[in-house]
Amino acid sequence: MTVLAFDLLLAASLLWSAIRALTAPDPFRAVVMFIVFGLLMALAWARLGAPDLALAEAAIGAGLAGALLFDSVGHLRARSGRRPK
Amino acid sequence: MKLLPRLGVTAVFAVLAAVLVHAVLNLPEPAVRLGGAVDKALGQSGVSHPVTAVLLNFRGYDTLLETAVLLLALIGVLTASGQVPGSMRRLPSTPHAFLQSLARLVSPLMVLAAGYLLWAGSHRPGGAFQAAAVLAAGIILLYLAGLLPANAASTSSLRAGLLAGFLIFLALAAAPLRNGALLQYPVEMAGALILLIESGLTLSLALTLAGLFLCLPDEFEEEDD
Amino acid sequence: MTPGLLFALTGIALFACGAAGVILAPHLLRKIISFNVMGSGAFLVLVGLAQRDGGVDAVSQAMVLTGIVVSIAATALALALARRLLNQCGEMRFPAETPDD
Amino acid sequence: MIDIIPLLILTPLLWASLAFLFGPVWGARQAIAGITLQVVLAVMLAENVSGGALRTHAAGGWEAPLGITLSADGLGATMLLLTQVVALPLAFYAEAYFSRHRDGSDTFWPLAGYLLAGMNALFLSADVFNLYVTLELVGLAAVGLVASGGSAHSVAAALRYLFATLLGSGAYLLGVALLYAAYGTVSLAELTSLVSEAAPTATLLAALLMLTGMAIKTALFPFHFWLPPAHGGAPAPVSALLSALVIKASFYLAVRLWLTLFLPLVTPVSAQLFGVLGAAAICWGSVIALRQTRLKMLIAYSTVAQIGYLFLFFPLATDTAPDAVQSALQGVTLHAFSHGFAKAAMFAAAGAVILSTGHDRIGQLGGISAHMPLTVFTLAIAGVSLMGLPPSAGFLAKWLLIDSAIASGQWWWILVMIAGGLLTAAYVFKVLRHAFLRAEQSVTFRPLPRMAEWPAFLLALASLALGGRATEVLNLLGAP
Repeated sequence: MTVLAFDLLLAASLLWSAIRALTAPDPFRAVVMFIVFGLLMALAWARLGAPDLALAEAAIGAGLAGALLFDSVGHLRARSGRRPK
Repeated sequence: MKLLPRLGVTAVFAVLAAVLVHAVLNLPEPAVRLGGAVDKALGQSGVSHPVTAVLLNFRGYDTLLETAVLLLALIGVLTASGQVPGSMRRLPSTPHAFLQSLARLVSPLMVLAAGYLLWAGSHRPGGAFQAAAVLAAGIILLYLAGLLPANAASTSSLRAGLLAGFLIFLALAAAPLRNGALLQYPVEMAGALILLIESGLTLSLALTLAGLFLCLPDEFEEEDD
Repeated sequence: MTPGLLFALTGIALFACGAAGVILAPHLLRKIISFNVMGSGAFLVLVGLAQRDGGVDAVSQAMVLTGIVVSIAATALALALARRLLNQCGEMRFPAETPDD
Repeated sequence: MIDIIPLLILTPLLWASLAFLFGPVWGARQAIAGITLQVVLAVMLAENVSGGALRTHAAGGWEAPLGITLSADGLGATMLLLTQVVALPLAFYAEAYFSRHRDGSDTFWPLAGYLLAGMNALFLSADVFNLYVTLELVGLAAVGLVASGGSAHSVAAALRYLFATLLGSGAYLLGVALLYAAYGTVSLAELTSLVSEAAPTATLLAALLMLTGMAIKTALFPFHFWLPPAHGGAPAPVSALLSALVIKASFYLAVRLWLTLFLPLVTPVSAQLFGVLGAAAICWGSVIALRQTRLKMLIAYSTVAQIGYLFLFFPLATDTAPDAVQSALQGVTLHAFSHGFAKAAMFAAAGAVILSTGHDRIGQLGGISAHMPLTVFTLAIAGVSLMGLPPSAGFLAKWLLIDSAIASGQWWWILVMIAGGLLTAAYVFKVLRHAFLRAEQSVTFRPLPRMAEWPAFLLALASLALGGRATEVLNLLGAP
């Protein structure tokens, strides 16, 4: 029972973080929510008995993709700070 | 975008999701069960972890093409950066002292972790891709801390490093063709060959993944509008 | 309800949200995030449904591992192009369609 | 004896990697040597499968469903042959083009190599998940090639293309997930034997998702928005590769899925829908092509229109008499061939014009007939094939399609094809009319190396000459 409740909570958090990542007005917040989403995905893979995917998702899906997106937000900010549009 | 097309797209995907949920709740029992086939063939795969067996033996051909996709993405990133293949982004002017000590402390641990993941892949969760991701994170950290000078590796040896894993994989895929099928490892050598492929892939994929980050178009580099 | 089925249903919702985002979001960074959400949704459906009776399915897991690597490749390429466009046009959005001169 | 099937995939993978390692000068040589070998291999494979034989190769020695099966039949071998035969002259052309035009030359060869590897792998794969990986290989390579143009215009075009192609392969992947859930296998042969008319909703949805995904990737109207800027804005050798070959890879997959695993499910209504979209593409694409002021954009919109003819296959071959199906498959294959040759020739010719004059404004083409007669000749011959005039392969293709329409009693598609032919004639003559005008004083013509013009001419000639040798292609194709 508690396991099912945890799964339901995890599924709801996945949806919530995804929707936040898609709708947050600030790109920085969106990327943060996306990384949260990636970590929750890793948790979901662990719950599905897929530790390989949990590792890959945490390292690649959340880690590397997150780093790429963060770097790009920084790039975007530096750019718009220099030449306001 | 105007309101009406937005509503239209949203409605289409809402309907699609609803129909998908209906379909998923009414799925029949699958006619084929691959789980049994995997278990039966696992003994001849050279590894004891089923996911690794599928990834590098039963469906190793997928993995070969996937490695090409990753290389391709790096070449695409280099194209987009307008850089000569192999060159990397400029270093931050003054690397942070904290970042440097962190990198010194963490990077050996990352190498250890990558080695463990690579070794573990044959019998438990882990493997080349996870190990490469950890190693890539280490490379990026060292680079950003200024501990990995830009001219440490010449362009051509860097490119050779990027390709080595793929070329080893390609050679081992082609070698059995003389008297067998693509990627058909001899059973008694399968374990060793998979470890060889995975070791090559770990190094090359680590460089590739780090390259995807380090070769992104740089700030303030061009003004051609 | 098994975790497989539950996460497959979650995956359907994620796929739909992500695909709609790829089409509708104006900002390129957001389109890229949407694409990743869409991909994760498809991956959850693939593994979730294969494990809907509670077992563990190594084949679908290996396929998704391939899929995760392909999607980081696509993400990096998309970001590189978006940043190039930012450098050239000063914005991370598609420039308005210019009629051919 | 070494099996040919894997060699057709390993060869381009190898030379693409070496081209990345050794740079563009060596890359070009390796590519030309590699593609020459691929042409030989494709011809050998065609001989092997002619007469309706099916050749398979179990990768890793693991039979399906555990392993991935590669297979070649008439249709696959035909597409492989088209790909290699068009790629070889384009490789010579690209070497000449990039010796004059540096933008995108550094990464052209590796990207083109992975692109060809991906397409060959796609034509040979008999595993729906493996097909997803090949689709991504083709898609990302094509996007990289478009981006190599370097201008803001081509980067934006590459991004639009990227999102379209990712949406298409995402839909396809979800379809694969549903098929795997419903049947427990991703082998095309096994799925084909398992899917019946009483299939669950999941299979219908998989069909919808996978075919829609392929329609997006093939730029079928109304999903064509990404194609003109991508094909029109890329360097000319890239435009030629993409327009002549790449769109046919995803179209081939749509046909393959339609004829095998989804065959029990397809209905005349869904087939007519594809036909209507194809007809709309023919009319819309041609009309917009007529209004273009740039040569390469005109040729790109012409591709949008010509894709429409491909999709007429579905209404002509669904629930119709066997000979109508046979004619439709032959007609559409021959159309893929003639369009492949003609479109590669046209884009290469347009590139030659750009190399020589520095622009491709149709209004200022005057004088090219005097300075570049071979290129104008190329445009004219390729135009004849696109219009479908005898004795070109384009004529025979349309003849077969009309034959199929008559045999299946669907006369309305004949009207569409005739209208399309007239519109094609209009935009081809628009180009030729300007080409024969006197040169404006401001335009200067730089002399070109021979290899910048001759490959295009040979491709155009091939599209014409194929009309006489079509029976051999059709024999290879065999019965569906």
